[in-house]
Amino acid sequence: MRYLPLTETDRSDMLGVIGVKSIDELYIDVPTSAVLKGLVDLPNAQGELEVHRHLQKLAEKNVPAGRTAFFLGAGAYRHHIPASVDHLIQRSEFLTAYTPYQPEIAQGTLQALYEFQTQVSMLLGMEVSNASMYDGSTACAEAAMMAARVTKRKKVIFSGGVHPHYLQTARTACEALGIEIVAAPAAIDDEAAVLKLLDDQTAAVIVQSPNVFGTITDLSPIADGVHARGALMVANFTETVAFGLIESPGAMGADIVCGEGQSIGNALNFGGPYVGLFATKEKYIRQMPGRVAGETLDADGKRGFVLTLSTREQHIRREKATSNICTNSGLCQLAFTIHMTLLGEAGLTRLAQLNHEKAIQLADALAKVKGVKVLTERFFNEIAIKVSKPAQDVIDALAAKGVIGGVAISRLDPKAGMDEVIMCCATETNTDDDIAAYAAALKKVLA
Amino acid sequence: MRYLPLTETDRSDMLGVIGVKSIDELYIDVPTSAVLKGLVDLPNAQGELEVHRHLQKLAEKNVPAGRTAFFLGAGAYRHHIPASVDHLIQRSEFLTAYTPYQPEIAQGTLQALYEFQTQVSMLLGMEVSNASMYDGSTACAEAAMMAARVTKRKKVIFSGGVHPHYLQTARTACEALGIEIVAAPAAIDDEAAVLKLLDDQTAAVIVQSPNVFGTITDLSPIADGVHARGALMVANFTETVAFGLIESPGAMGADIVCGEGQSIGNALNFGGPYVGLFATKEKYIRQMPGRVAGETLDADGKRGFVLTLSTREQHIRREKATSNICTNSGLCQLAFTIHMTLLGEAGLTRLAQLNHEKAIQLADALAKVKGVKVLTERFFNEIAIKVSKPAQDVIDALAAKGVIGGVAISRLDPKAGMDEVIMCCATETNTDDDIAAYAAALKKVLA
Amino acid sequence: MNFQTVSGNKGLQQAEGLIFEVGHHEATGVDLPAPKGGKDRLGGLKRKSALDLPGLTEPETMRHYVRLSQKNYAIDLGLFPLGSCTMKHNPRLNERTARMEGFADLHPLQPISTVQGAIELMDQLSHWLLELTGMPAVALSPKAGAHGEFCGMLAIKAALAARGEDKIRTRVLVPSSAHGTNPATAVACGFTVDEVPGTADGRVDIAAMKAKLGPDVAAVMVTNPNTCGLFERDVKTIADLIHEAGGYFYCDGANYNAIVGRVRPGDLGVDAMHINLHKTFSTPHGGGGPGAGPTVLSAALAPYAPLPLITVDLTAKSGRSVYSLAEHPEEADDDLKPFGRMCAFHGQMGMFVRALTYMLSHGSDGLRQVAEDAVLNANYLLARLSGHYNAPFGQGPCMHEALFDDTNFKAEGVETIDFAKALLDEGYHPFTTYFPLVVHGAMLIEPTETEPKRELDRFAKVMISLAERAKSGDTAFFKAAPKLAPVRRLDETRAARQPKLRWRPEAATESV
Amino acid sequence: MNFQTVSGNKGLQQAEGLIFEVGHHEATGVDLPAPKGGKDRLGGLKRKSALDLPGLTEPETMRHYVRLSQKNYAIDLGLFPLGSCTMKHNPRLNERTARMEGFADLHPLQPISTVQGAIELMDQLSHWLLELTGMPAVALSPKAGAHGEFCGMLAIKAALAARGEDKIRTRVLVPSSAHGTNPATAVACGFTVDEVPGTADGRVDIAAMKAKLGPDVAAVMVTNPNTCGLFERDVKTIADLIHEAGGYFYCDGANYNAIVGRVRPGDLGVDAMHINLHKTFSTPHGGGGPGAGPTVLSAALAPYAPLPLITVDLTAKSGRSVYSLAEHPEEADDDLKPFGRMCAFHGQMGMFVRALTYMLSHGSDGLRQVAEDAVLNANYLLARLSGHYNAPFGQGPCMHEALFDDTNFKAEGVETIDFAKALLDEGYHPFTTYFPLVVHGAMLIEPTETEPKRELDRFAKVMISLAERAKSGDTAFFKAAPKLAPVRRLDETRAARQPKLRWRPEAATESV
Ligand SMILES: Cc1ncc(COP(=O)(O)O)c(C=O)c1O
Ligand SMILES: Cc1ncc(COP(=O)(O)O)c(C=O)c1O
Repeated sequence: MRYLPLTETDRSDMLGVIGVKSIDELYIDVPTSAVLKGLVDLPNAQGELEVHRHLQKLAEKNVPAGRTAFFLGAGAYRHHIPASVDHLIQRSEFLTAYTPYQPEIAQGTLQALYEFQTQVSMLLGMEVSNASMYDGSTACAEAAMMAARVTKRKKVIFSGGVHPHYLQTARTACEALGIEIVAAPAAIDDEAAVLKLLDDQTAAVIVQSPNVFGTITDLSPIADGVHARGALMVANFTETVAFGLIESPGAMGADIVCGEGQSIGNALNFGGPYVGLFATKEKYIRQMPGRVAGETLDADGKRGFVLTLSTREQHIRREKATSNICTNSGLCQLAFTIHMTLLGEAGLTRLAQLNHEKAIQLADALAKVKGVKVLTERFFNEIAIKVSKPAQDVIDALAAKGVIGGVAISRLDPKAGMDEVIMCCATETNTDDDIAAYAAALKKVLA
Repeated sequence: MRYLPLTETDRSDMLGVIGVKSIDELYIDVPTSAVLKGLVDLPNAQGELEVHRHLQKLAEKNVPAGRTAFFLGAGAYRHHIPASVDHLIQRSEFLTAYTPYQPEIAQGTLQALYEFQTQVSMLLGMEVSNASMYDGSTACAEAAMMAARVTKRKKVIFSGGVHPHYLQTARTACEALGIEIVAAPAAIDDEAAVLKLLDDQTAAVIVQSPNVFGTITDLSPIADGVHARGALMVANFTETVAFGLIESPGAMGADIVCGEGQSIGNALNFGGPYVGLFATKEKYIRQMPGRVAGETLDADGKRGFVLTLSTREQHIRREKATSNICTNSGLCQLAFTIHMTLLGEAGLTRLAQLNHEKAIQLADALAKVKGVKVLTERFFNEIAIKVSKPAQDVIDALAAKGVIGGVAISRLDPKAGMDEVIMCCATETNTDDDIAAYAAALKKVLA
Repeated sequence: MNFQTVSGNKGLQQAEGLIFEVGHHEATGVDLPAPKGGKDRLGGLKRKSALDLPGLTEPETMRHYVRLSQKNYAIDLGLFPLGSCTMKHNPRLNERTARMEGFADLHPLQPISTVQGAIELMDQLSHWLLELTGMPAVALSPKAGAHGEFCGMLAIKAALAARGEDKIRTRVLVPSSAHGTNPATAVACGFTVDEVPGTADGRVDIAAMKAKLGPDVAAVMVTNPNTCGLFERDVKTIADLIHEAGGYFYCDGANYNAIVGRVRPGDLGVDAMHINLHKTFSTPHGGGGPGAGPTVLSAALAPYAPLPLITVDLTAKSGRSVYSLAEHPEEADDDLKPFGRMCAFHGQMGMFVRALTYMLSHGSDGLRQVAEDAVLNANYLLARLSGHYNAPFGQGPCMHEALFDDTNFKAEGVETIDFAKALLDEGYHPFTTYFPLVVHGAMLIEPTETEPKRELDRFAKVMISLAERAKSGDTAFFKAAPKLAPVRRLDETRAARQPKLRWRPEAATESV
Repeated sequence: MNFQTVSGNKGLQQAEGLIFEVGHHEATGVDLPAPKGGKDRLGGLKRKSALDLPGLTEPETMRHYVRLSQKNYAIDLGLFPLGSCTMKHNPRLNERTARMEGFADLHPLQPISTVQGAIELMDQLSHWLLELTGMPAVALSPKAGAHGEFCGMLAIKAALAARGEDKIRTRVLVPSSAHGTNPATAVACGFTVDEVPGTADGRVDIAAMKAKLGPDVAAVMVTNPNTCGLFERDVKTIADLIHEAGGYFYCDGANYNAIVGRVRPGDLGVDAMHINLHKTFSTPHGGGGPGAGPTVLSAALAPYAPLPLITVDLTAKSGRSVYSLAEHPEEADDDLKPFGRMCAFHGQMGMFVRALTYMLSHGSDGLRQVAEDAVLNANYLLARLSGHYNAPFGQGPCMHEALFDDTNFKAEGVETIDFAKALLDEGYHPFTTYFPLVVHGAMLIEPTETEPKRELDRFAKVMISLAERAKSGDTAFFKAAPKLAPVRRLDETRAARQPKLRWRPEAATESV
């Protein structure tokens, strides 16, 4: 087998050194009844060519986004990722390293982490960031739990614009801990509704901007209301690129910012792996979940980086840890860092502008189609549209025409009462032809 | 521009240090009439996304071999290359290094070269190998010229089984030097015909095995005849994998062995870049063309590798060099080395057996088709077939059916008088379905 | 050889500052068309201040990260015997298949008709996992091992709730040797943790466990093979005991590599077990992730598996199977009561592709060989090193990892960390240090099956020579290590006491 | 810090033997189905003896070559100022496009209808090259620069033959500063070489050239910008003179990077010029190739361009252009007389894809900027270093490379090679040493346009400090260099005197 270096001679030599006659003797502790006699009923080993073919066949049963006119966002975004990003993250030294437990021989990973934490902090207008969470949805759940720890309160309020999957994820996690989740009804543009749900038991209010309907919201007045009640303001997001153009959550009063970083550096990958971003204020770092890299000095007084503040973490604190997270999103975080380094402020700003312009172009093109109403007024690169037929049917009909027109809100949240609403997204990858194709196809479908 | 790091500030600072006012002053030596006023009439810079799209569009105007039932060889072979090969050759340290002129910081390249030279020598049954030529055809031309240098004679005889492109390449190169090329008529299986053309002016006889018609030949009797006349025996090949199964040219008396190494480690790439293999006897090394790596010691007595015997080369010997070659096929040679290391003797032997079995299967399947005659009797993985219609028409008709059935000999050599002969090849990449599809399509085309 | 260069480089070892020191906020490595510049629709929420994010052109970016990369150790450089982490070779075919356009360029919310191959792949992966583990159900979505634990324990909680016992059964038994994620997970699920001591031979103390059982016990979380690298001989008793007590058996499957293809957890009475695809099934660790932690569930827990659920309709008119996803409780079969959702979308698809590629490559026979070679390699090191290092739980056999400690060197004051740092100079990533916590000064060595004997022999030679050196009393040598790594020993206390978690202009230290 | 480790590694620097020492002839990293084992059709020519080729499994192979790779310097690690070599950044987009299935998985002899995009790409590349150079024809097939020279000189020979003068005109003038490939190529074409001396300011001596002209002169081969990094001011005179004398002007275009987009060789009277796609157009050097040397030809030489020729039919029924290849003389237009074939198939397609990707990325404006920044960077180094190193041809301006020599350090006995080796310790690839030959102890520095000012400043600082150190008389320091590279200074004489060009079992030395 091409991945197994021991030869039969090695094996018998080694058994000899160990002092046993057969490998079976090494499994002596396994109850005999549990030792499989034969092989598990699965196919035997195959060569690269055969395996490649198998996977290729499966892959070809899918329709890649890039082969369609593609307008789907809602938590995952199709952006162009420079070729150099994937080249770099595939370097053996990054790809096949573990979590940097031995910092002296992991300075590459650690310095990149430190750069990531700084980039994320700058981007979100926050003081500190951790070293990544699994994804945006779990970061959001962690934010809710952290707020409960910080405030010692047990209720978290979600705005009606939070991505339904995020809400569901947070609900699953929080309810196990006895944290009550109160969710405002789904609404295109009413984040401020959370203020009406606020009380003195509230640990945090979680608001998403741009929200799942694309609407961007000024968080400042909400944050003021939240802070007045002694609760934490948590800002959530799914599209990192937005912060190239809109005000940072930190500047608008957020105490914790959480969201999805996939947009930068990471392909769609059918939903994972992605990279959760998590930033907060310095005063809360001891309650922050997840790993964090910090600067220090070596024995010669030279700068170096290490994982630090590990007394928050499961491997040191065990049942008192701030989270059970261990492995996070290392390589996705590295991809983020590299792509963000390539962009820089100049590139990110321009990228964001382009996305916004494409979305305006899309909104205007769709608005002209009979049976379509654009619902989102203030947006970055996503808009909600109302169509004159059931949204899911429209999406399916569009797909048959080579247009992935977005997602029906009913798919994300069947109880939202928005069965005719579609979320669409435009990015720099959409051409004028794509937009024209969408409008034309939609016209036919709605006719 | 994303690849140009100088900022406008840098540029003006640097002009200041240099002491000129503008970049134009640095071009002062260019005749003013030759300085372009404006830009060359070509499109301006584009982003990665746009350029990627442009190339993607061109790529999609082609039919990749892997999307067809594919049976084309004749000097370039479709083998499966393990994913790790491409991963390794893309490592920055290999990809973006120059020729190892500074050996102390090029031991990676040099050790791999030394490994390559040893592998090639072992494989071909020769004493030494150089560090690669451009490709098989130019290696063959170099062999002819080297033989002329060694023997101080000016005639080289080619067998009728040498790949026509190789013959044409060697003719172009040799005639410029006044070396006469005598080519035996194209023949499926008559390498020994060269013996009739042999005389005392002959510097070398060049025989290909497996030849362009797939025929394998025992070189020993030919070599004996050649040596008896004081000429050199040159063995040429296009399919390296063959030597996993058949006797090496070195073992059959060759003085110089040249050929194409693409089969191992290198994709089809529409004909290039490939890697020329070139091996000879120790006594001829001072007449060998191209670079060569050798072992030596460093100042601490530690083993290391350097480029050596450079007194044969253009950069030292200039007009007295054995060849004008400078840049060769470094990275393709590395791919060869890595793939060969993965294979090892065990893998190569099995690969060769599989290829041979597939070719037998193909020959038998095609032989059953009415209007087809298999011409090649002793073969490795290629056979010539005679069809009942003009070969080129058959090839085109097959292509329309998704079968790339080989190449018409008339395309390689319109004057061969073999207008109904097709060269076909089978490798480990061909499935039973492919072979059945070929036979079925051929049946229809010839009906 | 120890001179100071002018550049700060040392031969091929390149010095490199932070991007904030070498980059520039006007520089960029990405060219984009100029925006048209019409009126925005941001409703006045346009950013007002600069971000100050530095950029680098592509050549500078390449150089920056290539230079950084060379300051890392990695499997591809050598043995990475980090116990409990299963740092095996990451086949490159897996990287290639994961990047196929038909997987990588697929949005999780595309119409189901356009992602049939993706769901089929998830279904195939499930099939492999279920056949290998002998379990009836699997939740694919957990994003790492700890997330899988969370999934399994939430399923247990849901099952208890269905029995009306979730308010009563709140205690979870966790052996003292458990990985930190186990107690942390139990607590994250609202349980309390009750630690079960171990025996002198490194297993769960059955008597002690028995004593702790009671009507308030929800589950036991046992790692098997355990974190001492040993198979829990009494695993069936553990299962029987917890089941008799009305609780569930959570098995931490991080060490599944030792038994894959040879022993099925389903045959041991396990109710839930996560599988780290990034360990046993070789998806790359990537310097800290991403991972994937599919969690297999027993019949008792299967109904509570979280969303989404894969459904296959084999009866479609086309004759082909039609795949779909139940993304909401109402879309699930009537007998299923999903406890919720672990994360947005459907899990770590990129890892699923790699893991399935790995499984198909090895096949049933190859996977069994994986386990056997992993165990053989570990026992070989156990045998080679036993005379030199103390093996707290005896001469074995062990499973996939060999456990030692530093008691032999108490007198000389050479501790586990010192051996670890000395190994850095020898060009090795050290073993796992100070884990499991039940062994003082633990050194947990997991070579994995992808190490040739040659590499093990060289490692053993180095380890033995270090033991001899320690014994010789050359303590200073160890305390001064590492000397040849990219940096000297780093001050972790300083980092924790004066946390500097990001670069700031004013805090900028000199570029190194 | 200079202790001997047991492993032979030094921290992250891994020792690694040859595959013949670590591998095994039964080991393999490739799994293939078992052969069926029927009767062969080899006619008795089956191999009789073992090859003894060692194999390695994939994990061992990865490790072997990753370890080796880290013993290399590369552009991605730092400045690579190797004069005449144009070691610029290699964009990774180019690697991606070259690997597109529609290019990489294409056989050169596929039916023309199935490779329309490939030929169109070659046609587009030709268009870019012709527009940029202002020339009417191009031969794409040459496989590197020297092969392009060969192509151009053969075209000249063919043109002379057509005039019936090939037997008469056998002398080629080559300046003494020329690259070794120039005289070697001339001789390979059957010409004799007559060296033209240079002037004190580093250009072709026009008077001397004039004196050498005559009815037997076939051509002059001039590099422009030349190998001293200077533009041949009198290039038009050179062209006029050779043309008047009935010969042709071959221009070595290796240094085209300095003028791309700003000056068109076609406007200078050039008859033939090769372009190293692996220099100006950034296809990676790959540790020694592959390259590509398309050769542009003047109207006088165009008819003799070698096969294959691209033909485009714009009048097809479909309205789309139809591309084809003339592969034999009879398939070429009547007015064309191809002189032959440079190689099998159609040239370095992989390089064509990369080069076109590069051109499209930069565009007309970006390519001009390339030239200007390359020249600016070189002049900046010329200015920064001029006080410290002797610039044999004065203070410039130079083109894309700055030429110095070691005359300042004669007294101290520090030579060019010593500076080169000292740079290795400083983490730099040295400049080109001892070329061009016309300058004793030449140091030819070509930074290229992809270097940021920051890197140039650091390099200048290092160079200046080395000059000062040399001046201070610390000659021993230089002679002992390198000390920090993976090996110490290697004995090249020994290698040449006792050539060991391959590993042999009996010759095996200890693994290092
Ligand atoms: C025994 C054990 N359990 C659980 C985990 C947690 O897995 P992950 O890091 O994937 O969350 C680990 C991994 O470090 C482990 O070793
Ligand atoms: C001036 C000059 N001419 C010709 C060549 C030969 O080019 P190649 O190495 O591509 O054959 C080179 C490259 O080294 C060169 O610098």
